[in-house]
Amino acid sequence: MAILVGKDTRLIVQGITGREGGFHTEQMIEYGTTVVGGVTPGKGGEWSHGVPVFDTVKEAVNATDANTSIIYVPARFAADAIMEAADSGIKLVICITEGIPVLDMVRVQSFLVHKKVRLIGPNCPGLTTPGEAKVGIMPGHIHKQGNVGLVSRSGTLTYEVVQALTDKDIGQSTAVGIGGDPIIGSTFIDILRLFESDPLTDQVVLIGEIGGTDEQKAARFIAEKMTKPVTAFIAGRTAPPGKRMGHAGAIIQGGEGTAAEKIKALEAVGVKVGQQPEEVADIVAGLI
Amino acid sequence: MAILVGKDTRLIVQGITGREGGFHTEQMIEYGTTVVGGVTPGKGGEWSHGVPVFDTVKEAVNATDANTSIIYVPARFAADAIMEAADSGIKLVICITEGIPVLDMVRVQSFLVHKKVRLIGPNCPGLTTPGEAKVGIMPGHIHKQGNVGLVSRSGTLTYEVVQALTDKDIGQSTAVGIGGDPIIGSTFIDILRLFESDPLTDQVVLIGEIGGTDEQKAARFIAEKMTKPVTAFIAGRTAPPGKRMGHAGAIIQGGEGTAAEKIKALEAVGVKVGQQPEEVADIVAGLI
Amino acid sequence: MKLHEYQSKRIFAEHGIPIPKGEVATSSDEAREIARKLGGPVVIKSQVLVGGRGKAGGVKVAKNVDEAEELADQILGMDIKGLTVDKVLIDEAADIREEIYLGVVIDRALQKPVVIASAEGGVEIEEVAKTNPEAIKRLPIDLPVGLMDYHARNLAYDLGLRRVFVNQFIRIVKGLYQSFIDTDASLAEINPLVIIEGEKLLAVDGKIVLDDSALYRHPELVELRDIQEETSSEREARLAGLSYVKLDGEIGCMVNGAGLAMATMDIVKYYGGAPANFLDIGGGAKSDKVAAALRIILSDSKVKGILFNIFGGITRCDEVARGILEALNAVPTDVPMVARLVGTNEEEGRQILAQANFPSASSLGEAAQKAVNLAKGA
Amino acid sequence: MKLHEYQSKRIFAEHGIPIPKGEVATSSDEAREIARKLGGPVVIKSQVLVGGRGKAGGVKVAKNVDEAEELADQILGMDIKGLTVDKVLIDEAADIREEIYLGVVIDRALQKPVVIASAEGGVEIEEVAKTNPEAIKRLPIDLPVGLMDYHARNLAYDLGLRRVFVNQFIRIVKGLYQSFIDTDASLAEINPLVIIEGEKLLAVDGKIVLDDSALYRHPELVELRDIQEETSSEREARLAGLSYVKLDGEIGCMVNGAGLAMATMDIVKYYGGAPANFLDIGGGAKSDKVAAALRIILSDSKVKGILFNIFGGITRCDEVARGILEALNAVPTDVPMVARLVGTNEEEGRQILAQANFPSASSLGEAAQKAVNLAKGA
Repeated sequence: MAILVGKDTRLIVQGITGREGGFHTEQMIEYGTTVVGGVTPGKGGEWSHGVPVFDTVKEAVNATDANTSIIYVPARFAADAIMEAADSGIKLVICITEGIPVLDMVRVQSFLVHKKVRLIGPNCPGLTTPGEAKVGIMPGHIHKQGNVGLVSRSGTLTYEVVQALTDKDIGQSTAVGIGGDPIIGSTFIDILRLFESDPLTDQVVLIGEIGGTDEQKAARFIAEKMTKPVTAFIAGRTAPPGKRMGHAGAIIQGGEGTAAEKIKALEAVGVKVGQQPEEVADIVAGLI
Repeated sequence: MAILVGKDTRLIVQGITGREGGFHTEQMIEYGTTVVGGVTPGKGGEWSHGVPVFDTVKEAVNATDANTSIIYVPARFAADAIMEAADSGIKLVICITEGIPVLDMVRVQSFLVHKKVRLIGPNCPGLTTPGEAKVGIMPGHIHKQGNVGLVSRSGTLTYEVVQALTDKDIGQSTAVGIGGDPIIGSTFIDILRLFESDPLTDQVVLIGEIGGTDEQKAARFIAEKMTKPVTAFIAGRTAPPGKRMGHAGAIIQGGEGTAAEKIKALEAVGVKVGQQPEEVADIVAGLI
Repeated sequence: MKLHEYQSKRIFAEHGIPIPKGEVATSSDEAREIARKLGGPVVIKSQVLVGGRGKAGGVKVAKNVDEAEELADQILGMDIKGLTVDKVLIDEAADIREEIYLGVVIDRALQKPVVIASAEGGVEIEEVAKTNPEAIKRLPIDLPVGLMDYHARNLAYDLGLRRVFVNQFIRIVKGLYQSFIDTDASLAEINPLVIIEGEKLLAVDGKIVLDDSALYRHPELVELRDIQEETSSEREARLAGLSYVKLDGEIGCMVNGAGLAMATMDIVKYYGGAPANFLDIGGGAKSDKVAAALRIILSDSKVKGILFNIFGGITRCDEVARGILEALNAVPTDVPMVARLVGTNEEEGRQILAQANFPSASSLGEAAQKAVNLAKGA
Repeated sequence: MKLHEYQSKRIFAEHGIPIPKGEVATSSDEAREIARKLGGPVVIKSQVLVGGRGKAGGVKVAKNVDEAEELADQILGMDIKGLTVDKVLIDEAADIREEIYLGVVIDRALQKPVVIASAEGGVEIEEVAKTNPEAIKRLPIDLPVGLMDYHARNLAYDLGLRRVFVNQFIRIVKGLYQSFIDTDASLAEINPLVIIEGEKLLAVDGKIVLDDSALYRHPELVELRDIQEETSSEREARLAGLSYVKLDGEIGCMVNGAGLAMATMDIVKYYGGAPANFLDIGGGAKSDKVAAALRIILSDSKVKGILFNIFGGITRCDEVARGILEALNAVPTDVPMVARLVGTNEEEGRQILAQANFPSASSLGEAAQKAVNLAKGA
């Protein structure tokens, strides 16, 4: 296990009997992830994909000793699901759900602030420690075990970069999608800190995009705390201000959050920024 | 200084320009308390009882280095006043105000839980460290400096007991009224803990009444943690169930909170319980 | 302030809780008309603010319109624990399968609201607490977070509710909690919440007690106050801002401060008397308040002696002394009295009473003994 | 979703914020009638969902009823940044002494709402942030605690507001915050909040932007949507569940995933092209969604080439390939295209396209280069 998920992960799936939840449970099990149960209120006692289904997370944790939960429930139930997981002894919650109202996430974050729980997401692809566990929706076959940590605000763009690395025979320790929403449970800095102290990670790739100032903060953190090399890719150089580019978090507002200022901040602290996924892989490989 | 207030107290009065606030500011200054300022929104820049008035607690703290605040504002503004004090660097807040809605106090307590502030009250007479500082509405002349700590849910009943002690030439370290509401900032246990570790307090008098189970909890605390002798008085032996006896907190509900069970719990852990204030003084004096 | 069952249930209904169809009648004619509109059997329920209405015969089932009229006639005007029934609620009778208790109160120790539920509904929760404490489930709510669906769902499963009821139960728990919050209640209770035909939950009886300190925020609830449910003494005390509770003894007590007032009652008892009341005139009372308090005490014909116990802090003893004399002018009486005034302006107070030959005492013990003796002599 | 000025101000008024008297007109006759009812000078304000209405001539003051009619006639039908004015708000003109900025937004770094205020109102807050950042005061609000009076009072004094305005200001800040919370807004803004004669505050312009993800909770706000303010492409994209932003270039892009879509645009630029749009078909898109996306791209006459970039995770490449061909059947075109499909079922997807002689590429770089070259050749 590099960071967050691995062989020790005992996963429950909130929303296991839904279309999305069911499909990805199957994919995760196939990848080798230890899925120990699922939760769907009203369906406790049934079985789904070979694991027991419970009505509440509390029951699921009591029965299965789960330590991690992944959430696929519809947006209007997601805040409740995250808080339920956090209240039931789960230590790591990954929320895949897209479209959660911002104020719901404000509420969730203020609820989590005094709890010992890490939230990844929402609106994220989850995370994969190649060869050990895939918790989320990343396609499993693109990964290769190795020593490069990945952290990204994006979904398919992450796959693109992972693929580019794997194509050049560069393996990954853990790939983490932190999500594209304005309010997320774990930021770049949270994940960079974990990679910095992870013995199985030798260098890190950071995939950012327009909107907010998390990449700039990450740059400060890299300058102050990181000894491992970081390579970056920032999407949205051509994005116009004032328009939301798909992700709720990807919007240049009040002149803040442009790709140019993020790239500048990262380069200023010695981070090399690739212009294409392939270029990122070349930098990581030491070719550039 | 015995506990909480004394020579180091730098007091501001929230509601200093009100009738109550003004009267008691005068009394407190006369007693020798260091009152450094007052707060009444809209009256900043004026002077009252020889001290400057500010519009906000923040300004008052910045200008006067106050560490303690006493609140005399009307009930509907009291929750706001307590939270403002807690948010402005005040470490000890005493709220005299009576009739604060219970849900307001629930909100206040949940706000204070992660702050380093002690609240005394509401609906309390405040506290007095004889010879040093009187912060509240207790009549100053009844006190005498000494080594008996007092903690009470009541107002005038506290004065009665203090008077009885003083009449027998028994001085007090600090007398603390914790208030008669169902939800209060500091409980018997909080104050007993302070007396237990206060070198100037040799024994403690606890004045309880019907309602709730704080006296029973205090009894457990006394058994487990107190080395100093405790004498008690419990008001309401003749109170009928289901009727609120003045204080919002003084009500026997669901068979819980009777004087008899409180006296039983206290006596069970070796606390002597007086039947009259004079008897309490006799016990403290070692006559009984 | 307590709300009537029908008032409480209307508030619940506004918060999405299913209640039986029903209306309030003040005459048997009206009751008949309501029963006719509802059709089928109905329950006639006296609306008085005391417990034990059922045992007192204040709740009856009527099979038809004639019976409804007859039973309403019986119940209206009935005396239940000293209160006259002047309103009945006519509710559609429910076919009750199971009864659940559901309530929200403030937990003093946790300092937050707590939802209490028990599968043993229909009896008082205090009774269940004694006989089967395991059956009571408690769900503390963090006020800033609020009640989330999963809280209520966990409660439903803890309670052993069958799955078909879980989603209804969640809505009802949330509605009850919201009723509690929205009205600034100190108690909001459905007892029983019943399971009826068709696998449905229904709140057949309900109760809300409001936090008096928060009434200023709810003028619409203040209007629900039923002044016919107060005795005239209680009413006068409320209007004068006095804290008054009538008791059964013969020694009237007037004290400043709630704790001291209770202690005074206890000491009266200690010296062989029985307190006629709890009465706290509060801090800083002026003479008019003292006069009102004296009138209230004297209106109780059982009172054989009166004890004034004033520890002046904010309250000034001379003010109290003048108040006593003024009140005695207005309400002459031969009930013997004794006053014990200490604290702020105690000398002036004593002099005023001494000039009027009013008996006084210096300690509380002495005063109580004197009052008890005077009452025995009276 | 953005609300019009008049809609935003009505919501503010419901939350106790003083706004000018005014009504909306869709014709100059109506405008005249409203001006007559209001009496005195009025402001005629075009209601379009873009900034800079004033500079574009869409806001005018009319001294009398005739002028109001005339100016409304001028403004109605005017084109402002591509949008046609079909509504004007006629407001009582205010005698403005000073202007204040007041807004509530979500602070992403603090993860909570923040009230932003500046004594330099009337200009965009971003402008003030550049020229005079000191003038901007920020008040972060803990959502569970809410906005307390003392927060707003501290803000008022920080802002240097004169004392006479403080209590009004507190009410307005609380009303604005509550408007923000009650509507699930991502922005609620009063700009300017003005000081008028009689030492009063008045919200003369206002703006609310709603959180689209929370619209399901607010059906009454969804009804306020002004569909005339959307282009037909935007509308079709919204209804098809696509994320679409029109840009100025010539290379249409269809991508799955927002980050990848932006990266694709960037790479098009890198290879000398210019993206015509941002378009994210989302995860697991089926062929009908692909067809809708293609129609939207083709409706832009500037488009000279189209690049499909699909990284199949949930999305299946064969589904996308079929979608492209289906759409081309329905919307025949000679705009050249190139597709790059990788990931889930990539082989099947490529085969489907190869059979239809559809150009494809294996890497994103290659695909972008091809698309740019094809567009240049076209």
